Amino acid sequence: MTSVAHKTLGTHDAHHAPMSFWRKYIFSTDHKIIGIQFLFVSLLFLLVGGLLAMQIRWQLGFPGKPMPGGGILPESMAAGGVILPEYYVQLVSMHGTFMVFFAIMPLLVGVYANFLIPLKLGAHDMAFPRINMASFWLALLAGLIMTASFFVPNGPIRSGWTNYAPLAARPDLSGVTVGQMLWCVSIVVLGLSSVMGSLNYITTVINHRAPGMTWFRMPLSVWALFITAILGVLALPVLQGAAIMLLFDNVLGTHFFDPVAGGQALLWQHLFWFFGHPEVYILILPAMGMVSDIIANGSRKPIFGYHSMVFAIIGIAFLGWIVWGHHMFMSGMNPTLGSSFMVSTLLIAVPSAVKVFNWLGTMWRGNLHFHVPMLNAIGFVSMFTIGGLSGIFMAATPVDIPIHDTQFIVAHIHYVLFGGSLFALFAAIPYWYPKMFGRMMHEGIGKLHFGLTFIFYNLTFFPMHIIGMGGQMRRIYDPTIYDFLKPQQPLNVFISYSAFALFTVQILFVFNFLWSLKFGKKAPQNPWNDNGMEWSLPNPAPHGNWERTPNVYRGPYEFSSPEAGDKDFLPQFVKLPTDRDPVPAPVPAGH
Amino acid sequence: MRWWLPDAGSTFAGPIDTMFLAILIITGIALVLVEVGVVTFVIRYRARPGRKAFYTHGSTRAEVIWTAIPAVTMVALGLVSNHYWVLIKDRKSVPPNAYHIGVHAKQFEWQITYPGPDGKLGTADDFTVRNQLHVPVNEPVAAELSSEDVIHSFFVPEWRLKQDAVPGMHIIAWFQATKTGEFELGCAELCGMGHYKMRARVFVHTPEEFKAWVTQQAAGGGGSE
Amino acid sequence: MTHGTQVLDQMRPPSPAEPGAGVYSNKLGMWVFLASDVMFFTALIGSYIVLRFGAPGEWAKPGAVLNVPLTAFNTFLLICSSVSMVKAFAAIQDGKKYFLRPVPGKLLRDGGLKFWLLVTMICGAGFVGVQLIEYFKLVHHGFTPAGFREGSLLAEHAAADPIKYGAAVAGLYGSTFFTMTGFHGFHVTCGVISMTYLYFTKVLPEKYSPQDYRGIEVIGLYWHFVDLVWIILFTIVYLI
Amino acid sequence: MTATNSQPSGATHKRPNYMLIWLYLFVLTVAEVSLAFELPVSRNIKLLLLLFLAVWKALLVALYFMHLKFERWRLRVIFIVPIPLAIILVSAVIMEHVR
Ligand code: HEA
Ligand code: HEA
Ligand code: CUA
Ligand SMILES: [Cu+2]
Repeated sequence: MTSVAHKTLGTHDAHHAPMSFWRKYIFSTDHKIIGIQFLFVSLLFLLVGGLLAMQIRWQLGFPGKPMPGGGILPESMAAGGVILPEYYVQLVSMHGTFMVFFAIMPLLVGVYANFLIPLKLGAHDMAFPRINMASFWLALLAGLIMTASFFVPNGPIRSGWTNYAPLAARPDLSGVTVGQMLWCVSIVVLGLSSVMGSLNYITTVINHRAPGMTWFRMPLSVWALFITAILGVLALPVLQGAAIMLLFDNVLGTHFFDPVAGGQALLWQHLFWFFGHPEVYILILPAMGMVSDIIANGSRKPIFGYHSMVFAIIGIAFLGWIVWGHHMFMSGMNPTLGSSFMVSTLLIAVPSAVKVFNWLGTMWRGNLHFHVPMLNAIGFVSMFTIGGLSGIFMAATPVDIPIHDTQFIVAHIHYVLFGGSLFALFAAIPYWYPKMFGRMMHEGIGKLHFGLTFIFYNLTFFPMHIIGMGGQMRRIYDPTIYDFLKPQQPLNVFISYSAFALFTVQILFVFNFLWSLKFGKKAPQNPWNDNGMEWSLPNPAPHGNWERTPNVYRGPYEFSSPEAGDKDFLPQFVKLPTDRDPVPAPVPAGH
Repeated sequence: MRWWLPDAGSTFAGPIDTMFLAILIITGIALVLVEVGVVTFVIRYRARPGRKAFYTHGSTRAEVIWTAIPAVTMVALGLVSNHYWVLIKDRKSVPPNAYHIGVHAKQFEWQITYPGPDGKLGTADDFTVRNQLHVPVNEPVAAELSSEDVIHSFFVPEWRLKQDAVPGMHIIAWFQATKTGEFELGCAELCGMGHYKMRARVFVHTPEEFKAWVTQQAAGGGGSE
Repeated sequence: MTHGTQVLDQMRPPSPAEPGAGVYSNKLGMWVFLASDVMFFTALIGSYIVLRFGAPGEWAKPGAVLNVPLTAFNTFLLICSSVSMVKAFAAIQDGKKYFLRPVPGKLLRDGGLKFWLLVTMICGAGFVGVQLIEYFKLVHHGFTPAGFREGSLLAEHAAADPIKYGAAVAGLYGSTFFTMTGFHGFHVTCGVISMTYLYFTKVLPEKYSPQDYRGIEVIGLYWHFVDLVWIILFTIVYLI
Repeated sequence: MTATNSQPSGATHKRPNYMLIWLYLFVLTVAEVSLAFELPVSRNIKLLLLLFLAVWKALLVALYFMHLKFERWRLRVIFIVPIPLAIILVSAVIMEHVR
């Protein structure tokens, strides 16, 4: 019966006038193409971020030794291949900036919000396709501006991805001139792009759901992306405002963050983290959403506690607004304030617990199929938990005292961002690959990539907890000058080797990704036997998605439903004899 | 090679390390629960021909349980943490009898000012030492942190003490060393390219030694370094 | 948002959907954008409040540095533009696409969309113009984003009467004043530009009707919001 | 609620007298400006009065010109949501200075 549904719903792009290559693939307003554009660009930035990380690891593992291939770097960065202190700080700063703003954020939001929201809601496209296109080009522009800062005099920022003032506000103190301005400009442009994208997603989710796609029939991925968009629309303007003030401090001689003239150093931190913490949830919520879909699919079982999963997302997003101070416990912030921030931060463990245990509940008594997305999704659950739990140490203010700004934090960062967001992406990319390119990624290589990544990832980042407890600070060029850090240098070396291995095995992914574009095996219409609306379309989905706006008959997780008969899944678009067609809502007036 | 926090060197180390251990246990339990769950399910419920998954949309009872337990633990943890937090960081907690020293941070060095024989800061007999922190053991010391240029952070791992020095702010961080000997003071907040080498040596003396040192320094002997 | 307006027309007829916000997408999108703009101004205005609250000295007395009467007039201009904008919206709702039309028995002619939108554009442009003049005057007198310029007229005044001119915090004063009013002015400029664009592409060709007045309502929302922000700014920057 | 959907927003209610609102705004502005200059009232009272007037004016614009008074709650919340966030941010940061 499903196949019948497929035939009737699938469209062949017949009535669409053939478009030129440029209109179709470059200046496209089709949400799917825009998503794919985002995919390629941000994967490239992910690669850049990774390359920067490798140099960081070289320096931390083998301080003062000339870096292989470091000769190609200009003397101002690496004298005779030996990384210079200022360049090291720039590496760290740009690594964080690229990974957060230009790799993970666009990968999760730019790619999958764009690609999935209309497909999973049964909409023809985004509410504002052109704003959507603008959003992509602005993001690319921002990325290029940020990259450019490597090639200007004095190079890119030297104040960490957090750009704490007054260091970042005073060129005479940081030694960075143009680079700092470019950072601010790039972030303002990126913010604009994100706001454009986000208001698009919000409007689409609210106004463009196909008949029958009620709020509580939306897949968790869409819920997560929707809430993420709300965070984005409200958080990024704050960063923009802050970045603009920082820019003016640098170029106009204003004094927002410069205490010498009455400005306030902590103001920057408050503004940055008021954006920053919602930002980190922007980086995890979509991952959680897509993982929920994939785990349900892999377990052939409805998601455990759908409603509480939705409310957990909302709860995390809400709490995310009142915890930013946990980054400032040691900053001299009013200690009473610290106490309240600690409590709110700890409370985030509660909705997170709901999510983690509900994922377990979903796998419980399931019929687990370990396709590559499922493997990575399971990796996500187990690794994000570690990252989240290490967050509890830092959330407890007294314990944060010794570990703040040490490698322990760095470990946390990577357990949530790599073990969380990136594993979710390694799950999502092969999962929706057929929908994007009409071909499957290679299963064997995928599994190998997962296994090796999982191992080397843990070997790389877990020891960071220990050297962090040992007291190794973040962003230091050469740990070995401290006597109390010398003994643990061997561990640093070990981490570095693991990191190089980790980077190397990513080649498997790159190869698999690129090779499958041409030679991957053709994808059947519904390769994962999934319930989502997108699988009612041929692969790749045609421009405009559906011929007729489809109807939605049930929730997204009806796996192994008794109604499904011999099959173990029951798609949202399949009409059973017992189903009645939903009534479309009347068109709002005004146009 | 140490696998734990550095050896305790101040009165803060006790409670903080205990808290650390407590959280390690709590989170450890949570972690084991999750990971064991994952592994067992992966093995037990792997797809086998002819099996069908158990069709359920969840169980409110289970969810209430795993919402309530973390909630309770976290609130409890918050209360305990807050007790020590106030003890360590709150302004009112600085012992009245504390020995006040001035710690002035600038790119990329620590300038430590001692009250001199009269025991009062801001008087004529104060003297300043570069990148050397001398304190008496078992005596509360209050470091009055200030910064010349950018944000730095006063960090002595053995004392479990970290506090940013922020330009334009006057922050007091107090502590009481419990172990004599030589330690290191590091800067824990990125403050520029020299951040990594912004390091000072820390000497914890017996009271007598310390007095001797102070008088000798005040007499102009040694000066800085 | 003019983008959105054209785009929807190209899309298939508004996709029959679940009851959403109950308003068409452009309007919803604009409201979401305004919400995000609130956060943008929160960053600027919030910083101003915090900086002023924790400032080492007293702010300059109202009117000491800034020209309040001139700005009051400017405020008046913006309020008028808001009214004319809402009149324009009312006009198109009633299908009055014309410029002016005599009403029998009344000496005032009845304004239509073309008239009221033009009035709005003129008032808006006027606001920007006045603000530019104000900026030039201020900078000329020595009030810059960095504070009072060395050896300028204001610097001398400040030296003579530090309290009245808030000499101690002149730097913060300049920073916050120019940033906040500047970005508000930028918003106004964008509004005027997009209105002009609409005026020639949609209003003069009489594309709008009581059935489709999206562009007008959406730009109107934006415009009123900008006015609203100014009302707050005028009070806290010039009068307090 | 689907029923009300069909009616054009703005046509469901009888239109407010915009010119009257304009008059309000004008008068309030005049009041504000006159308040700003030297008056025998204490600075804090003045401050409160000014803020009160400003909020009043802002509300007039939002409710009548932006038609929030006549919209559904579904739409109103969008504009209301950021306000508590703004308050949280500012009040928390201010805490730095009240000790
Ligand atoms: C994806 C990104 C992401 C995510 C999801 C998180 C999630 C959390 N983070 Fe993290 N964080 C970062 C990214 C992220 N963080 C980054 C990048 C930094 C560094 C910024 C910088 O300085 O450069 C940082 C820094 C950071 C700090 C500042 C540390 C410091 O500088 O001193 C703190 C302190 O509280 C913190 C806490 C938390 C907490 C409590 C969570 C919680 O949301 C975690 C909740 C999850 C769980 C708790 C696990 C699952 C729950 C269970 C298994 C139930 C059982 C659990 C219990 C009963 C405890 N984070
Ligand atoms: C998502 C975010 C993310 C990711 C993925 C990573 C990945 C890595 N990070 Fe990073 N890191 C941060 C976010 C991230 N980091 C942040 C925010 C900071 C703080 C910055 C600051 O202090 O200011 C930080 C800081 C940081 C430090 C601390 C520096 C210091 O404080 O002195 C270190 C040190 O080891 C480090 C190492 C690494 C390593 C070895 C990896 C490795 O995992 C990298 C492995 C390689 C890849 C993941 C790329 C593989 C490429 C592809 C898969 C692309 C495929 C391309 C195509 C198909 C075309 N990182
Ligand atoms: Cu001083 Cu880092
Ligand atoms: Cu955080």
